[in-house]
Amino acid sequence: MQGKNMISTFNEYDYSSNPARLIAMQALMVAFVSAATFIAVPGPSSSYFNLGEIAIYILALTFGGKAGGVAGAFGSAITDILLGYSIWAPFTFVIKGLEGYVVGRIAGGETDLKKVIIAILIGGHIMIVGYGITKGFLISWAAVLPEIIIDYGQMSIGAVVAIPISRQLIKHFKSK
Amino acid sequence: MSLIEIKDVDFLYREQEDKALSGVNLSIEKGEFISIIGSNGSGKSTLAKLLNVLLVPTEGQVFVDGFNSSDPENVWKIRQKVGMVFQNPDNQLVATTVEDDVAFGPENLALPSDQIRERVDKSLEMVGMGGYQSHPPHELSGGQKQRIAIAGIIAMLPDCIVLDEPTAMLDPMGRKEVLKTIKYLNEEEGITVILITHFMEETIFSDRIVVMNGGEIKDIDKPSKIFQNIDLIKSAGLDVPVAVQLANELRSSGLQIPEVMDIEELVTALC
Amino acid sequence: HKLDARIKIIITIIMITVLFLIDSFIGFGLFLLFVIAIMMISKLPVKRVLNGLKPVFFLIIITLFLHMFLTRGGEVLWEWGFLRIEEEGLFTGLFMVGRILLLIMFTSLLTLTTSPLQLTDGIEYLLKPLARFGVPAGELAMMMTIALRFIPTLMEEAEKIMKAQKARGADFESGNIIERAKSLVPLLVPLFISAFRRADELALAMESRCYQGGTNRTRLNELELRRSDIYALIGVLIIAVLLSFR
Amino acid sequence: MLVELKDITHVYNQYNPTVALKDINLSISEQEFIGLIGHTGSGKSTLVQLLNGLIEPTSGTVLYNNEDIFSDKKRLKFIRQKVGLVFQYPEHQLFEESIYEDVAFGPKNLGLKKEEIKNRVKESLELVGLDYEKFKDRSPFNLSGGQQRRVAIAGVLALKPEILILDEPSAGLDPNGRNNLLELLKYLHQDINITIILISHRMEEIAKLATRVIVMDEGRIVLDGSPAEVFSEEKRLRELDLDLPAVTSILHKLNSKGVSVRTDIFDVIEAKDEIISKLQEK
Repeated sequence: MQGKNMISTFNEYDYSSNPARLIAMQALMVAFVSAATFIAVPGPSSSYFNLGEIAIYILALTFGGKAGGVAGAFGSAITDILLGYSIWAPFTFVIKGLEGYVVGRIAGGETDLKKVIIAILIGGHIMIVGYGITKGFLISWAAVLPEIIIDYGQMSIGAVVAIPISRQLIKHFKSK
Repeated sequence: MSLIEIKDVDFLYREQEDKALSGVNLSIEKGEFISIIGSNGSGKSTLAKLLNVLLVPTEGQVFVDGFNSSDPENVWKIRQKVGMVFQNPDNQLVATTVEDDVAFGPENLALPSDQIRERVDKSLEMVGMGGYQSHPPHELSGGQKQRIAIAGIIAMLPDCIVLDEPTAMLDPMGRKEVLKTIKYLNEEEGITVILITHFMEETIFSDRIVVMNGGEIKDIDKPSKIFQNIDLIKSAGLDVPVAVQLANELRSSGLQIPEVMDIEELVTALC
Repeated sequence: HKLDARIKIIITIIMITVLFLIDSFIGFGLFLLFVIAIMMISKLPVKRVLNGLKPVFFLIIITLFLHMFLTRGGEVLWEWGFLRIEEEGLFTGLFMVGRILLLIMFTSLLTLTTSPLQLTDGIEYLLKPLARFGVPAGELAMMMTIALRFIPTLMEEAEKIMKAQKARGADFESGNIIERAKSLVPLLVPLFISAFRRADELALAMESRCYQGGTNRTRLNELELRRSDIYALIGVLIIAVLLSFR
Repeated sequence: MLVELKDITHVYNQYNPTVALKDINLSISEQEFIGLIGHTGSGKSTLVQLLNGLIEPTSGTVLYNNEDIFSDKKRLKFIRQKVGLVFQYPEHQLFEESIYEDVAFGPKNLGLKKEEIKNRVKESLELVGLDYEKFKDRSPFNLSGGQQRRVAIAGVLALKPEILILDEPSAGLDPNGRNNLLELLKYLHQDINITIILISHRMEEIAKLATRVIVMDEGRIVLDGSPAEVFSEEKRLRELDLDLPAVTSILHKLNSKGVSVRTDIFDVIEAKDEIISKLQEK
């Protein structure tokens, strides 16, 4: 019963019919992405990678483009602001929003592994190129290389973790 | 007409075979304190949601202050008249400060700012949380959060509050705070209270107790009568408050004991 | 500090643009004076602003070094084996670093003087004109508010779940990066389900409190433009023009 | 001694230092059923997290079978297996696709063989009263709240702990669910011989089950003794703003009004007999 509601939240209802349900659901998904981004796991070198990408992919793959886009855009941008990187927030908003939307648009609700991987490769590269260009223009092209390495890590780890989880979730909600 | 009239109501959830409610009839007067008890799955929460038009009966009608809940036109009128407090205090607070949260309802009613301010401050005072206006909710205790949730409802000036297991997730201290608040609102502010609970001791102040089992109302009576009927209570999967149990036992052993509801009354009766 | 959030957002946007138009160290110096002036007016502790620079320290160093070593031109200042620093490189490197520092200092001024909630409100008002083109500004602002409200709750929850899984022998701290990533499944799935369950319940609570969407709501604390807001905006505009066309 | 805490002090350091535990000395032997009571924030949760090494104390030692559990960090996993901890609302930690997989999570982390894992899953599910064949392939998320909680408890039992610690296991359940859970705890203690530590705000539960009651306040152990001993300290408990079991409370009140009845009774029928015999004497 619950699962049914969730799928329908993003697919059937529009803003006018049940605003509370849609807003609550999107808000909590945004909070989920943000909370996941806060959980940082120490990685190689002095950088760290966070779980934000994983969360965005999970949402996008399970619920589709709209959910992934909104959660990616708002969730990541809010976290940037809360962590004091507010300068990146507007770019993050666009980049991660687009990333979530594209991944969800291509493979939302899909269990076909090939399609899912292609979706993440495309979405992930939007993120990688997006941040590359942003940092290049904003700071200097010199800062782009380390950024790209970290971002590739984010994407691959995101895929490794998010794909099995989203498959499980899709199955769960479909069975209900 | 009573404040709330429930007439021959059946309710069936989508994709489920058994009715969650069947043949429910109940009328509640203004100013009453009603407790609803029953095990999980007995239909209590479904009944509560019908009063607030979160659900609409499959069969039968619910009237609030004369408005039929099945008519979509009446939805918002009824929701303003009947406020609802849920089990998990965390999941009903929407804003990042206490005052913004209490203001949420009045904002939805599109009241002017100064009026909202007045209502927010007054409601917080009434639940004993005056001075907490700018606190973030996640730093409060469970009992405090639940009282903020109640204030958020009071600020809409409802005739009736439905509380769906408001103390289930609280510690004894929080439970006492919330109960005290509910009693105050009923006795001093004249607000009708419908309290759903698993704690039998919380029901003894009510005017009437409704016992539910398997989607049906099994009995409606004042607490002293309800807890005499041990068979009914046991068959509904519930407990009898200890003081009442002990009084019943003493009575069946031949002691002359009047109707008692709590520890104090029992002790007085024995001395 | 007390300026309207909308004005602060606009000022920030203007000043960031200015920062990119500045092409000299003297410009940076003046800009820095401006930042310090704001810090004094709003009584911000210097330490907190500088704290905001910590996370980008690594980035700054990399930027400086790469520019120093890679940009060619001008006199050779220092040479060791294949490493060589030329005048142009040093100049560009320092210039870039200056820009990053000022950029971050200025934006952290915004976030330090404005709560995320005020920011949300400000953004909502600025987006309002877009409502005509179908942007649901009210709903988006409501959504942001709720998200902000639940972020700490979900983070607490994440900590609890982590402990509970550790009690069942889960290991989040060892193994290679892929193993570690996989060990996150028992953390992320319950966290997601918790978010989902909360949303479900919250939706009911919102509906029962008469939430019908964004259009007909009023606010407890309405944003009001005061005279000081207008003056501040005009002042900043003048400074901006002076800085960029000097 | 199964577990010993020696001179434990613990300070939370995150924002402003808060002392969570002060000078705790405690020994727990096999076969005990300990009821742990105290206000929210009295240090109960911190104490039990120390016992299985989730928190390292600021000072003092935690001994498990005379071994300092923090002496070798690699052995913490082993300690956590022996000291099973069931958090509040444990159903919120379920994550696997099937009940089998979820219960198997703990044993898998221990690196057990497939056959052994299967046996343990089966055993623990049956322990909590869920039929293995019927439930093993179902999704844990399609169960009722009470059933989910049982699965979660089974997930800890599958580690075969020697001590089982439960934080408010009956919170949020209806009276039937509560009673079933208490029966389970009684069974685990009496028939499976598991040492149990039960945190609860419901004094009735504690009085009915525990062989020893520990009361905490502001990070210290303030009372420690048999239920009869602890609940006879009526005044002290009231000072701490803690409740008494209802039966005991009635008997104390009768006593203070001049009807001298015994106060170490927690059962309604026994209380009735006591009251009647004393009233007849009068």
